Amino acid sequence: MDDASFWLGGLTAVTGGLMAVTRRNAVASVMWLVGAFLGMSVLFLGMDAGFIGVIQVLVYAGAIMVLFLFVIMLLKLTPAGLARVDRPKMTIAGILAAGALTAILCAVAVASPAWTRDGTDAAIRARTGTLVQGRTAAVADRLFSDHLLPFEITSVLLLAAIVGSVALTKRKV
Amino acid sequence: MDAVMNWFGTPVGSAVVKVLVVGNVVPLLVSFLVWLERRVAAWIQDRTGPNRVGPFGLLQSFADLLKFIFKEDVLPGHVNKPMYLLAPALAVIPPLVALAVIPFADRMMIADLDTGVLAVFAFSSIGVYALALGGWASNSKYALIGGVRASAQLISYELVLGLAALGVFMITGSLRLHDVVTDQANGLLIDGTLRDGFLPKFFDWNIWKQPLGALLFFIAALAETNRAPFDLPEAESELAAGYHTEYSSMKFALFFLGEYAAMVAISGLFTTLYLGGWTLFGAENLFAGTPALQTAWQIAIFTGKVVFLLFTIIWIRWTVPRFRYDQLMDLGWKRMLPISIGWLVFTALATWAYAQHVR
Amino acid sequence: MPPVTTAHYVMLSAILMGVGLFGVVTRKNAVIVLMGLELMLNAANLAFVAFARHHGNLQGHVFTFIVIAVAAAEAAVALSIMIALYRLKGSITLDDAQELKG
Amino acid sequence: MAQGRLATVSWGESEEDGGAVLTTVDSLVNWARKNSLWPLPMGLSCCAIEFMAAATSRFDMARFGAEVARFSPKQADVMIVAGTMTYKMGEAVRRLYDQMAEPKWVIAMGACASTAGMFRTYPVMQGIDHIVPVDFYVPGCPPRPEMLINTLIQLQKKVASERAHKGLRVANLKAEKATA
Amino acid sequence: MTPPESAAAENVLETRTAPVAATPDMVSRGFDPASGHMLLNMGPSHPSTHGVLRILLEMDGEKIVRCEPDVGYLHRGMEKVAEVYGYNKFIPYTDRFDYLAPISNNVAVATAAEKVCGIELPPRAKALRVIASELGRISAHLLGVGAFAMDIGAMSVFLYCFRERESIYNYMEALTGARFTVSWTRVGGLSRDVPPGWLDSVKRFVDGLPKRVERDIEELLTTNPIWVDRLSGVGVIPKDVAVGYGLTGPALRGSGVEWDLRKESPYLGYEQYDFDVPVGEHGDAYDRYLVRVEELKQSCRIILQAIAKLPDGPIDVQDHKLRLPQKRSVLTSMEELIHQFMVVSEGPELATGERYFGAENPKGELGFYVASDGTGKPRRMRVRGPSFTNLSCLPYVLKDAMLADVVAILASLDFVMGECDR
Amino acid sequence: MPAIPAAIPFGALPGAPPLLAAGGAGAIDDYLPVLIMLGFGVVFAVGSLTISWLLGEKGRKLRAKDTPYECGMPIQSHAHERFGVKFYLVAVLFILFDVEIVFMYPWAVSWGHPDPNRGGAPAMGLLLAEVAVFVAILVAGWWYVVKKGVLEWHKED
Amino acid sequence: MAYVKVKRRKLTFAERTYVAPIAKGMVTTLKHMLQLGGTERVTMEYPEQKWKLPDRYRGAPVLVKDAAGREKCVSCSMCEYVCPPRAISIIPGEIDGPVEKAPKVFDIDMLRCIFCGYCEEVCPEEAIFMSEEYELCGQTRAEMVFPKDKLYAMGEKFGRDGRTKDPVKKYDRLVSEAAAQGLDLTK
Ligand code: SF4
Ligand code: SF4
Ligand code: SF4
Repeated sequence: MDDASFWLGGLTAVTGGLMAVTRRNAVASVMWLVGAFLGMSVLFLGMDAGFIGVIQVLVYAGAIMVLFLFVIMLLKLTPAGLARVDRPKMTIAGILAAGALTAILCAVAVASPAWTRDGTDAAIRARTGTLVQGRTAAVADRLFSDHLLPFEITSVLLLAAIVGSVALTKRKV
Repeated sequence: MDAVMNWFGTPVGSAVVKVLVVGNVVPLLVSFLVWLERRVAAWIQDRTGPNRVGPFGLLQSFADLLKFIFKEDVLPGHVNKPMYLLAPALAVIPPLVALAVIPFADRMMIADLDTGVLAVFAFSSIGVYALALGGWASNSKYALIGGVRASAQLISYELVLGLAALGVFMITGSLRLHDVVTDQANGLLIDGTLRDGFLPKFFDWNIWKQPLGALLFFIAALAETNRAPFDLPEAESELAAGYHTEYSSMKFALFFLGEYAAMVAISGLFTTLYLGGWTLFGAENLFAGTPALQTAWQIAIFTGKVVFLLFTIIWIRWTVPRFRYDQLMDLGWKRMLPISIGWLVFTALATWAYAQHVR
Repeated sequence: MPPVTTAHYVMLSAILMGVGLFGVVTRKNAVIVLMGLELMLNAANLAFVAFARHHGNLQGHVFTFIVIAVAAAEAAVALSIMIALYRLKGSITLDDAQELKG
Repeated sequence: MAQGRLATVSWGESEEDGGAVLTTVDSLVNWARKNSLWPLPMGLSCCAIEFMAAATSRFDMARFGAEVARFSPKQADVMIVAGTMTYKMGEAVRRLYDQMAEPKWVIAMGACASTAGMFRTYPVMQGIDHIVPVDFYVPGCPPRPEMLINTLIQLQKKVASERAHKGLRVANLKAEKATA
Repeated sequence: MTPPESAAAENVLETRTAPVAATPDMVSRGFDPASGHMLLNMGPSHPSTHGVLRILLEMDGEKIVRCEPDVGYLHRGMEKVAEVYGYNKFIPYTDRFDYLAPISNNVAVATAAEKVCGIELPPRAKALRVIASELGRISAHLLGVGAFAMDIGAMSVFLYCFRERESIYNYMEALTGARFTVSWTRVGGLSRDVPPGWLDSVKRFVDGLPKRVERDIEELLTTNPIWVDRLSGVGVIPKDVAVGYGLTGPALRGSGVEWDLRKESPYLGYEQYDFDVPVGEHGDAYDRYLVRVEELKQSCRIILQAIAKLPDGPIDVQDHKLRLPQKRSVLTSMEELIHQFMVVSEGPELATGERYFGAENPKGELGFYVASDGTGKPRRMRVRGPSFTNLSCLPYVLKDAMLADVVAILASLDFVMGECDR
Repeated sequence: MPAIPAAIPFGALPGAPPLLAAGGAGAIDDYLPVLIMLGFGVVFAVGSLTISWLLGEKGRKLRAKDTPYECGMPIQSHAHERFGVKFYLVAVLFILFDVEIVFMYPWAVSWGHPDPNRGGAPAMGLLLAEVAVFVAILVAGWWYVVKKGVLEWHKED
Repeated sequence: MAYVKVKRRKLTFAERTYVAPIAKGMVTTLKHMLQLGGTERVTMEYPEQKWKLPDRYRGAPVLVKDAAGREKCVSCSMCEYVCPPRAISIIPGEIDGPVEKAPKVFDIDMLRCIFCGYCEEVCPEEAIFMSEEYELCGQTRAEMVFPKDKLYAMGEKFGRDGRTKDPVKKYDRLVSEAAAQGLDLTK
């Protein structure tokens, strides 16, 4: 099952991502990216990270992308608008940069036996005793005991974000 | 042959069967619901309502559906075609998927997820795109205003929905909806002893432990499904038909279907969270000897509760006037949000005190 | 097909990272650039969870969770800046933003 | 001409149509269409009040499944023009008619919509059939709600006798391809 | 067989697929496309414009910056008709003014014509006219409130209102022969007296009406916070503005101006009846709603009183120059037949003179300025439609309103386009 | 001290293991039926759109059909005009609060289920303190937003 | 004088919470649903049940003949003249017999007619009446122009006892009155 989910999710995620960054129409980009995030969620599920998988949909696909959509609708970013790949030099540079990054990382991954040979389910189970299950309760317990500080800092960060965006967007503060 | 039967025995196979069953029952239920809506509206208004098509007019919705299928499928030239087509599809998929997580009988659900309610919220949050895209892609002012308003309404009340339901999980300690139901079926644990029997079991329902939470959830659910008094996205009379103004034939029907399916889904969720799901004060085990019958009976109980809720929702719709847009936002952000936070704090303190007391 | 290993996930993560980077570098529209960034963040999340699985603990999950939250905050603020910019300039191509610097 | 109830006009299911036998497909399609005639109310003036009355408790058009008034023309099936149409209004009516999806029908409700009735005056269009094809004319000023419902029943009969399957896209796919 | 009109329709279908735009050029009227404002077109076919009013809204986001009402979609040339057709033949046309209370218009136009030549009606005719026009007021206010409720989303209230209206239709039908296009009055009297038993059943209906209104309307709306919030403070028209725009009727009284023609210049013997005229305080939509509901109840009071002291006697002035003779006598007496021919073909002979008469109709002051040259046809008849004047304040009330309030404001003004455009 | 974990107020028994809760199976097995449902939904939506396209009446192309509904009038100005920034702010606030609520859910699980057997579960007191701070910050954010008048729809931003 | 300010009640807290008034409203609608307290269902199953029309009801105008089967209309054109929409068109026939000329053509365009009853009111011969017929509709305009024979047929069918079936029989009365004076009009 895990393997199928990898291929399915991976394909969706990559296709969605590629389409998202190349569409002329910004709204189409958003929808492709939503698709990519759904694929990503399948990937998480394949890694037994159920909680993260669901949160991924809830927050990324269901909230953050809505915000993007709103901004696009708000700013009249229609097809005829601004969204164009119109910097050929940058395109080439982009392809080169992205390609290089990807190639290097992939090479590292393939070359590392720790990730290939010891990265199968069986190997992990043998090594760690069990496959880790990212169930809600487990993640929650970790979060609220060991990672207390990041948790609280996040809340402060969110507060800052609220204040920041309100201050930025409201004309008469 | 055997291979096929065996495949149905596998988790995947049984899931496929359930999906097919649920996927086909839901449209049926929706068509019944549309009929119910029109009949109840008529009764409230001293009328008869549709009664010519089939017995009691029960086939009315099918006539409507078929008509939509055979109606010209207009793909107007002024719209953004891919998005325009995507929107109705997105309207109907999320509620269907959300239904997959809701248990309708003991150990009967399509997917028993440990993220349970979060998954439901996650799927239904995708529904926002249907409205926003529908309004945007239509390239029409009425649709655009309607779509933007509708999606803003939806996301605002999603918060309240999430906060209101939180209390239940603080009590239950699990997001798994199956656990939430079984938790409501044991009877009350008072001073360390488990009181069984009708009354304790009755008061074990979360609606008694979380009255305000249930109310908030119910109101937010009305808003989430665009039902009166929150039905402005499509019924606000200044916007003609709102975000689906430009949709015709089956595409419009899909919006319609999605909306009613969302009603079914959210009623199912409410039943699960607050009304004890398939349980009925012990009566759900009436046919404990015959599992098949037992399951059918429990499904009947569950469906009964859901239909009652749906009836209430319809009843409310034909009673109240509609909010204005800003009132609705005010209600969501300025009243229900703080109240639900307050209720959350109260629940936390109460359970904490209780835990101290028991210890 | 060979069984899927951690390496596969890492490679996938790298590819997604590349796609995101491509978007960030080539697109002129700030909103899309931001989307590319979100994609890159996600690629990182993927790697985190893959490593968590690889090492049999939940650190990666917790971390991802927090990253998602931070991403939300980041998106909110970044888009707010864009709105403010848009109000100032009437467009949101990145070049205009550069003019602002000077 | 003058026998029977005057309203019951018979439709040529036999001779003119060349004795066409309606197929099962036709009857299914027609069954759905005739039982779900959603109106696009063009409530222009006084007749609109009687149109509303036809939807209210006593007359209850809903019994025929025709109470779902859609103001968006794309979702409606039968345009009920109820009231006096002036030339100024004509343009809007025509545009809305054009925006309706096929199949569509038009009922001219009341004297004004049918012929302009008592308004033989300069601003009033002398009958809506100058700009839209009318399926049924309903006399009266205003027609009783029953009259409208009666017309609706007649329209149902008319719909039921139409040949539907020829108009469906499946039947025309080849032709469409050929022209394209 | 096919009349030429239908043939034309076929042609038109082929040729006129896209009608030419004939909209006002907004740019020339000061709309700046670069302002980022949105032009929203409401009407003429819109669920909440109560007929065929068209409003062009210039909006900044959700706020209305400017509003241009565009009337005339229902202009039917009524005043011209009056000049050509004469008084009696004009009466069916007045049915179509305020078609929510046709009988009140009938009464108003006949009374106006009578005022020109100073005809005094027999008391029974007067009282019957009062009963009828108050019934008309009830029916108009029921629809006004019902349509208001429907626009705000309370569909059921609308149907309850219509249920009551159906009863009024029945009485109208029994009295005049038609559900609402009654054509009941004639210059110098009425076309028919009440049928037997009519008064009793009207009395029974009117007796129970306030209670039913309380149950079906007020209980569902008046104290419902959704309703109150949507209406109070919305569409405020201060006293002086209301007077300045010449508003009349509930729209004026909602702003707190004490002005009701039935009290200020009583006609048809309104001074004999004891009734209150409700006025508002704040001038908002909620006040206008309350005023209507209260007026409705007061009308019930008037009807009860009028029925209680309804005198016997003729319903016509006994003047063969004005009224048709009795049918029976027409059939047998040649002289009467000639009278009949004269009255029909020449119209009622009125005195020469010019006179304005305004009646307090459900929507406000329905005025007729009649210039009579002594023949059966007015030389000029000018109609003052209350809806038109009431609508004139739209640019004022809609300015700076939110889009969401437009519906409430329109509904609270309760206009009828038949009367506005005439 | 009852046998049942006491902190679950009003008494909950640990539910029986649900039928489909795959014991050792990975998350993907749990979620597979959901994916199947998703597939069903997609097929359903696409199918009905296709069917209605195929079976729909063939209509004539008219120019009027390609114009949006505007009460029967020709369009006055373009639909995609600028919108009040209010809607955007609502969306921003939504995602921020949404994230906070998402944090609360795992917290509720920990709170309602401090199973001593589970090991490493934080104590209730600690949880209470944590959430107190968290909610306080949440409320502070809310208060700021309200005070700034972000949600006042009658005022332009 | 008798102007009163409308009372605007301040909403109580319970009412402010939305729940109470909505619940109250729901009770009202429930009453309607269950048909309690004078809220019975009023729907008339139209094609099967029909509304009992009052005597005065003004349906489609029809022509009647007298007891002897003679056309009463004398083509005096009063109705044609008075008809506001000019729905009636008459071509008078030749004078024939003791009664005046019967119409050769008498068409009423039902789509023009506004059922105002003016023709009935002015007809000096009581030849035209408003009938009970209201269920008319047609698919073409031409079929809705009713010729004389159809109007007479409708007069037979939809005439009502109180009005059309028993109109004042002018001709008979003239005959009898003349007979009283010793004249015989029937010759
Ligand atoms: S036919 Fe009569 S009632 Fe109907 S709109 Fe015309 S005038 Fe008004
Ligand atoms: S009823 Fe009126 S409109 Fe009809 S024919 Fe008679 S006079 Fe003319
Ligand atoms: S119907 Fe009467 S009024 Fe008309 S022409 Fe005949 S006799 Fe004269």
